[in-house]
Amino acid sequence: MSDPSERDTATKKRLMEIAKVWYDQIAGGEVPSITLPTRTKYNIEYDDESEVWKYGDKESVRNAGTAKSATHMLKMAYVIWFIKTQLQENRSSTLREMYYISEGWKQAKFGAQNESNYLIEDLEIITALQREFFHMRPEEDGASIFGPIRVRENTRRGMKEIHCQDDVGEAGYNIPNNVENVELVDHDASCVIAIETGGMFSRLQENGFDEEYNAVLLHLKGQPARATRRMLKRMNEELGIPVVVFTDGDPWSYRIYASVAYGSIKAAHMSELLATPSAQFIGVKPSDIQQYNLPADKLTEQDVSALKAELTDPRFATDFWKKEINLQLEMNLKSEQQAFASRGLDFVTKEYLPSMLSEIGVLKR
Amino acid sequence: MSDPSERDTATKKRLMEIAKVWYDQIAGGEVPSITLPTRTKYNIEYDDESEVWKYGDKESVRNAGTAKSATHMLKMAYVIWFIKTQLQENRSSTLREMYYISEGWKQAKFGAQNESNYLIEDLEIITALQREFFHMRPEEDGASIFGPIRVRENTRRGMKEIHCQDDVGEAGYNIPNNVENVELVDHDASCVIAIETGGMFSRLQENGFDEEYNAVLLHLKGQPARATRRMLKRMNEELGIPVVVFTDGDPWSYRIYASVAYGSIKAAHMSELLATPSAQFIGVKPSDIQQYNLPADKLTEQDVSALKAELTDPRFATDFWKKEINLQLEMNLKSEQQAFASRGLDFVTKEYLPSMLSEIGVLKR
Amino acid sequence: MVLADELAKKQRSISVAEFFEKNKQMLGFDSPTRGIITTIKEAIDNSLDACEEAQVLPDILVSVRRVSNDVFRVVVEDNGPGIVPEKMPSVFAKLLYGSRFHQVRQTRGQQGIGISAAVLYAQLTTGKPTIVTSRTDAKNKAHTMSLVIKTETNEPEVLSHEEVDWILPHGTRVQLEFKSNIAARKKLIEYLKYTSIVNPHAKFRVEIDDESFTFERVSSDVPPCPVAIKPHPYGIELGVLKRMTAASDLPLKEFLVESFSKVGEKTALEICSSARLDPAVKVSTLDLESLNRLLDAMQTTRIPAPSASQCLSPITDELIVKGMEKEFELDFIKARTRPGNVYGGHSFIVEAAIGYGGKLPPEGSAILLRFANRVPLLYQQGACAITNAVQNVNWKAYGVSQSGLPTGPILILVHVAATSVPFTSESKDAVAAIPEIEREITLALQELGRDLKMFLSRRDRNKLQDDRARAICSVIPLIAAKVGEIVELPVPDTSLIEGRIMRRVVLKKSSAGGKVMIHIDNYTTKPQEISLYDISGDAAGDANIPPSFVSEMDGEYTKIWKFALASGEAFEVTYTGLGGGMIEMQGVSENLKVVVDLDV
Amino acid sequence: MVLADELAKKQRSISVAEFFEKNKQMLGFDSPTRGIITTIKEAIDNSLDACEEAQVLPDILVSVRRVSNDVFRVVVEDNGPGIVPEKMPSVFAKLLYGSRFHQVRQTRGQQGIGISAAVLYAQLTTGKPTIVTSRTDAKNKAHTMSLVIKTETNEPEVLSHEEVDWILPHGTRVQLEFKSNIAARKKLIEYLKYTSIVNPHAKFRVEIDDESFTFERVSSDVPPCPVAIKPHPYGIELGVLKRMTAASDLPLKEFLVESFSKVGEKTALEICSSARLDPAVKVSTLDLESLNRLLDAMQTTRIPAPSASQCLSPITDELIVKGMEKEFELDFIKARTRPGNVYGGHSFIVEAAIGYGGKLPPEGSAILLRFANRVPLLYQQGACAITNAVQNVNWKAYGVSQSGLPTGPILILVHVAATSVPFTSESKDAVAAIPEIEREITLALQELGRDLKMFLSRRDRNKLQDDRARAICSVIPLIAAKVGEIVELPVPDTSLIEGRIMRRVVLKKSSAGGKVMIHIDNYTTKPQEISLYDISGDAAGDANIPPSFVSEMDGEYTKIWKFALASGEAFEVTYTGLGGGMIEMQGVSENLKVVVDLDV
Repeated sequence: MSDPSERDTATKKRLMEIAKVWYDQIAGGEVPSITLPTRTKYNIEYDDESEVWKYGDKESVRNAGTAKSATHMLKMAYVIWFIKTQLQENRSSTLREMYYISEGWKQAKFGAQNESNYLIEDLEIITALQREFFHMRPEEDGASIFGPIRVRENTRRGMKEIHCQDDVGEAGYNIPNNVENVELVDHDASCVIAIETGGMFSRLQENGFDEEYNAVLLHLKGQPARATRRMLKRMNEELGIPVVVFTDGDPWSYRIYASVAYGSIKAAHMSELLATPSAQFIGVKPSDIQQYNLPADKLTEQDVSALKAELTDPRFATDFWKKEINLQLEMNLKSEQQAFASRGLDFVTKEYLPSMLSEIGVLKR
Repeated sequence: MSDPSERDTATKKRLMEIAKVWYDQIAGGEVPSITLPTRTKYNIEYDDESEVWKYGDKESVRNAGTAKSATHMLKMAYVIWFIKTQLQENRSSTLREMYYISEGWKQAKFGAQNESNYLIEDLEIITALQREFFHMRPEEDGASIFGPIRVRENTRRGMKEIHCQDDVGEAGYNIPNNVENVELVDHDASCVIAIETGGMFSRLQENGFDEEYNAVLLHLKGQPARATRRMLKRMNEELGIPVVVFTDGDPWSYRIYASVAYGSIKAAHMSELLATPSAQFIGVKPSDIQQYNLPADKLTEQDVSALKAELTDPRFATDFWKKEINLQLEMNLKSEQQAFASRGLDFVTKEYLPSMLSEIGVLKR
Repeated sequence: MVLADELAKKQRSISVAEFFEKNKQMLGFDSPTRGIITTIKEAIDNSLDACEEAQVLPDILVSVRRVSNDVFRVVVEDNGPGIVPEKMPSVFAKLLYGSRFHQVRQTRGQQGIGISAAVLYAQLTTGKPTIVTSRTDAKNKAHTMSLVIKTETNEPEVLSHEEVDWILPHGTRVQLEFKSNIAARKKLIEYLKYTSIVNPHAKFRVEIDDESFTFERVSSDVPPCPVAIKPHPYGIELGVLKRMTAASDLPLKEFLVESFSKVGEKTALEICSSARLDPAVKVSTLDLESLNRLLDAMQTTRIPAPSASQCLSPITDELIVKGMEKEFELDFIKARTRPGNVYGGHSFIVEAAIGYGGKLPPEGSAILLRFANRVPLLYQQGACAITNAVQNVNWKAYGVSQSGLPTGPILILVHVAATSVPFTSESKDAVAAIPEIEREITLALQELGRDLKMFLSRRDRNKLQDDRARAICSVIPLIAAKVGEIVELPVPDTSLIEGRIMRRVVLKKSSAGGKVMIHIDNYTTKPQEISLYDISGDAAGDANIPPSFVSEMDGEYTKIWKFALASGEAFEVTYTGLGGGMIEMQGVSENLKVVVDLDV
Repeated sequence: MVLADELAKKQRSISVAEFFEKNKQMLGFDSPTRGIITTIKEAIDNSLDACEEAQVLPDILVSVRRVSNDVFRVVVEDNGPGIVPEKMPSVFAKLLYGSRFHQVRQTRGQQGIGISAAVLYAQLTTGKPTIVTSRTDAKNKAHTMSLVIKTETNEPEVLSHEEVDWILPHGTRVQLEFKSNIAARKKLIEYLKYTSIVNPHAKFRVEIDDESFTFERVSSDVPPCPVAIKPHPYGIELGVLKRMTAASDLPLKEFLVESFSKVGEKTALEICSSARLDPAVKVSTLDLESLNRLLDAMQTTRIPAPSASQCLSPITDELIVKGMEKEFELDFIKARTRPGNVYGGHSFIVEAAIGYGGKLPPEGSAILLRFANRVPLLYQQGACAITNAVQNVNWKAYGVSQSGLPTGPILILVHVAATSVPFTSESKDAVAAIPEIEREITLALQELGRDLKMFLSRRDRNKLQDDRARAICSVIPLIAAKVGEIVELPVPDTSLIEGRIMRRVVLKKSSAGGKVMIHIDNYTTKPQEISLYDISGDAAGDANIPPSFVSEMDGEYTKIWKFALASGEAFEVTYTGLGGGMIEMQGVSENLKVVVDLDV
């Protein structure tokens, strides 16, 4: 569905179907209702086919029998109506804008920002469509890409073709917030390295790692935005480029990896679109801290409880993670990516990454 | 000094001069010492000539007479030596990398990350040179630019010429972390609008504000990075494009404006390079909240004390700011940029901005 | 060594009055403020106890008047049985003199020390004697005495004594003067208010300087006077047992049956056999070794708890509720009197009550009223076992938030009645931490907590039903309208839903385009007689159904329609107007009524 | 009314023994654990007081032995003056009997109630009499009696009495048995340790079951026995004044001079004139009105404070320090005895001490030792005015962190000595909040705080100087080396700086490339005699200056060079080796010495 107008028509149809169900319920003398999967950590399951974590079978029915849930459904009706109008007029807006627009919706006015966010997520689940299809723009930008890949972006100012090494500055190509408008044209890449920190992104660039190994460097900018994860997924799926993730060595960074590889709990309904199950974690591993004697900090209380929570998270239930997390709890240490600098500025590009990438079979030199 | 090698030679010379002073002091039987301006809010002054706020006359002398300050000077000597080497080998690094490299410096090892940050700032002040000249890369990326301006960036992969409307995707051109490598080629712009939030940046883009008014849109991404401020300064100074700042209507956003227009206290020594004194604030003003009846939140305790602190900040000592801040304290309300959406998605581009820009004389239609 | 002889010369007896003169903080006279409260409390305790013994409805006057800068005159007068003249000096001017010390039953005063301590305190600070008037009978005149305590000997001294005429046929009046300050005023009123709650049969007239007010009685039944009982075997210590046996000429079995409560022949024999003692042995001949065995046997043999009903005088839950209703406005109120129980051989009963809502402060910690033997405890709340027990209840289980004490609009009353209340000190401010007592308090509060929870959840359920009605009648039509717009079809009719779900009478008022519409559906299964009140600025002159009645005042029109509506029928009136104002429907019971003002 | 007569029949006196038998918590016998501590404390108080009166160095034996499951036998034996046989029964077996109640002077026991209460408690729980042995003189035999209290009358009963031989020439031994448990052990040892700190002239031998140990005396001077003084006018209450005047046949002026301390002729006349009373009037004739005026005048006329020196027995700062040193290891210790002061007419003196560092726990709240009249206060720390005063001092001003109490390795001792210590209850656990006393405690602690601050800042200053030396001698050479590298010139010589700035003897040791170098510069203005100790694995056989002395042990070589170094001269020795080990220089005073080991 890369033709925007076709996509919009289909989306509008899906939304009107929901409204029609309610219409019929009301006309038939029934209190309108809607069924949604339960959205907690205890209701995500591994889907063998797509290899991602999705919501399981637990469902909750919401009906208009109380003032609270009736009002919730009223708000949903307004949102559907708002999106329908937006699609018809070919406009888009951010969640925050919708929140402010609801000022005029009387009883359907949102009480708080996260209420409108949650509602859009519900609609994503019900329609099985991404919010981008609703013309809802995220606030956050996507990440930057630097490497041997060419894209064609369908912008409001026409089609732009950009090579992410030759046609961009040192800061790279910015992933737009709607990745569906980007076509992946061709590439010459051996792998995509998704990097947590800007410092390491620049280090690899400065050391010419992208040229030497034909690697696409991608700066995640912390917990990756939806657009970033979708882009990684598409590069992996459409172009078949292996994806590896390179982060700091602490529990929060492992969650970054998990959200790239397995999907997040909050967006489990989007896992098929956003998760890249084949993405591999290449460090910093707790065993690296030990092996390379990296400068390290003590774990904080929050770190320890985050690590312990990960031990019970189904997404980390592998031998690799169990071993590494337990090792880290035992050492009581964490290290940043850039701690490799203590062994020299070239260590990471000359030794660590080549050996890691060979070990997992991404590099065959 | 846009020739890199020429720039590096001059920088090296400045650094060696500092070392030479200490060398001579020691050889002459004197405890080595160095003089620095005091770096607090009470020692910044308005410089009439450059129209920016800079450090005043208050100075403090640091000498090696105590273990603490002797160690500090030792660290400075190591940093100078490190930069000198870096310049000679044409390498660069981040502050964080330098912090980890200091692991091998024995007594001169940094105790904490912010110690190395502070030391680099000291060196900037002493040498009157930006850290970019030392080949020290910031961690944070610069902002994105979208609009009728053409730049030429001297990248490690050669010279790239980029038009920030035609040659980029919807996310725009990413300012690299060393703006000194960017040449501003030509433009067709009436003004630069520096915008706090991504949502508003996209709104202006979607509504075609850049095309209709030949405006360069710049997404500040919160408190602007040095590269962003330097870029604004250069667009204003070299190309003569007026700069306006468009933020949320709360005390923290006014500080964003102040750091663009007047320089920050932390980097007052760089004000001449980073501040754009002619930059004008176009909203959200407290009086806008009143005039347009914008959806608003109550001020928190932190907001109130930040506003009160601004009333005593020399950078806000103008009639305009006094009136607006006092009004805000009286109303006890704050609004976000996107609150304009409550008056329709086009209100901000069709009414608010054109009228504001005409009022301050940037638009002459 | 000469020294020992020398020292011996200095040694002498110390009178108990001297002792307490020097240690007045032990009796609650540590500060002038505190002193005045303690004095009034001791006097009222005596009055109430006496009235109870005489089975008279207490009518007590309390008067506090400033006579000079820092000197206050306190008068407490009752209509009790009075005191015979011969006993007046000792009762008021001798410490450790009284009638209740050796009895096993619930009384307010116990130690024979309270009122005499007040007399001692008065003469110490002002030098003034205490003036006592008492009359025992309408046939006799009243006697007035002016009394002081001879501190060195703890003996009363009568400074004057005369017979006088008195308006009361019987009663006692005590007047003391001492140094104090009026900082005590608030605490004093609090004390009287609380005393009146747990003594609902008593009336208090209060005069403080120029102000006077009354705490009325809400019950006209004098509580039965607790009867003294024999000690229970579990509460005896060896020293006491030794004394009792030495003074008795009975054989062991008879001694046990006669001297202790709840010991019958069978139990007595069981004790004897367990102690390996001959039931026929004269107890006065038992040696220490045998007494030790006897005590052991007495305390390990199963003996029923002493019967609380005789020796204790609980307020009863009914009267606690009355007392609390009198002094507080509450939405919920419930009291419990627990069955009698024992600690260390002393009988006790715990009573508790919980009040909720009303005019209680909606936030902050609960108000806690502590009582022991019908006397309010005003000081040292933190050190008291009652407070402790209240804090240890898991109030959250009853839907009440908690931070130490429960929080919210809650009032908790706890009364511990006992033949001997275990105070932490003789100033009687706090109950000591006896596990048995704490357990009973906890149980009482848990029972009440369950009632409170029921009340709260019923209240919530009512809210819920209202909420449901509101949802269906006001939100669903909006959903219907919006959904219609989305699917581009006419707005679906929602009355079917309302009818099916609601089974109520639903009134909807709306106004648009200068027209006001009032629509009423009777979804109930029965016909309803309805009076519809519509008060607004609209005259409704053009109403399609003219009102049964219209009146106007200051531009506000009250329009009333009266009509019957059969089950399933609807009523609808429209008129030209701007709407607003107030709408109400009468004749339909509250729980069947839904009023939806769509303009709001 | 018949009832009053009936009630009157029940009224009778209550013996003080009965009262306290029922209210034992008031005297500190509320639990079996507590009871054993209270008993030993009361016995030791009596022994110490008696020894003081007799000016004997106390030698006290405390023994606690379990005789059966829950029965303990406690013995306290002293070498005091003994008690004459006639007085023994009353002293031990009659409550409120003693020699010190009416005296105005500092004593440990005061009320004549403590040891008899222990006897009462013992006979109540075990039925056993208390056995007392006492001997007053080597010429007489000792007397042993077996005593109980007749509770109903508070009179002693002597069960047996015989003369016995005893090893001690004079002294008293008391043996009691009661039910308890050994949970008290830790608290008991704590009590004895603290008692020994504030009674440094006393020796305690302790036997607890099979363990025995001794707290030795550190002073051989018996503190002078406080002398009783007359009451001070400021401490009199009206009731007492009334009693005194009634009993006197003196004229007013003489009465004032004779009866009160610090009242001379002049002051007496001043009082009379202020009270508008004739100095010649017989005081027994004064009416209440006049007495009120007199009291007012006595308390508003300026009268010097009572002299504390006679009637009080402070420990003195010197002995407090000795006592604390004996029981704790400390880096800093200082004590202060404040001048005497008065509250409500009672003399008192505050003493305080602060200990710092040593083996005290480095973190957490300060350890607070509270004493009243040389008796440790072990319970209710939170309720005590001493605690309050300590918390109200701003310790941060003295460089000590604080959270309520000061925190860190701090020990605070406060001793309040008074003719009458205002306890919050008769169990004597806490001092009441008297502003005058709190102020004195605050002042004492502030004085000590200043000393502590001085100690801490001197310690910090030493640290600072060391720091400066270290900077110059170890960091500047590194800066020099790095700067040389940057400017690409030879490393500049730093000895000029060292010489100019330092004026010290600087030793530097470094090793590189298998060579060890030790370099010493005398930058002082005087010649120095130096012994250089170098202990390492190197034999230094090839040293350019051979050591004056070498010894070897387990492969470690101790090399000593002895030499004189004139002002401005340098010494340098090099040898082949790996360095490491330890380097030290003697003969140079600490504050002129800088040792820099560049290998570390």
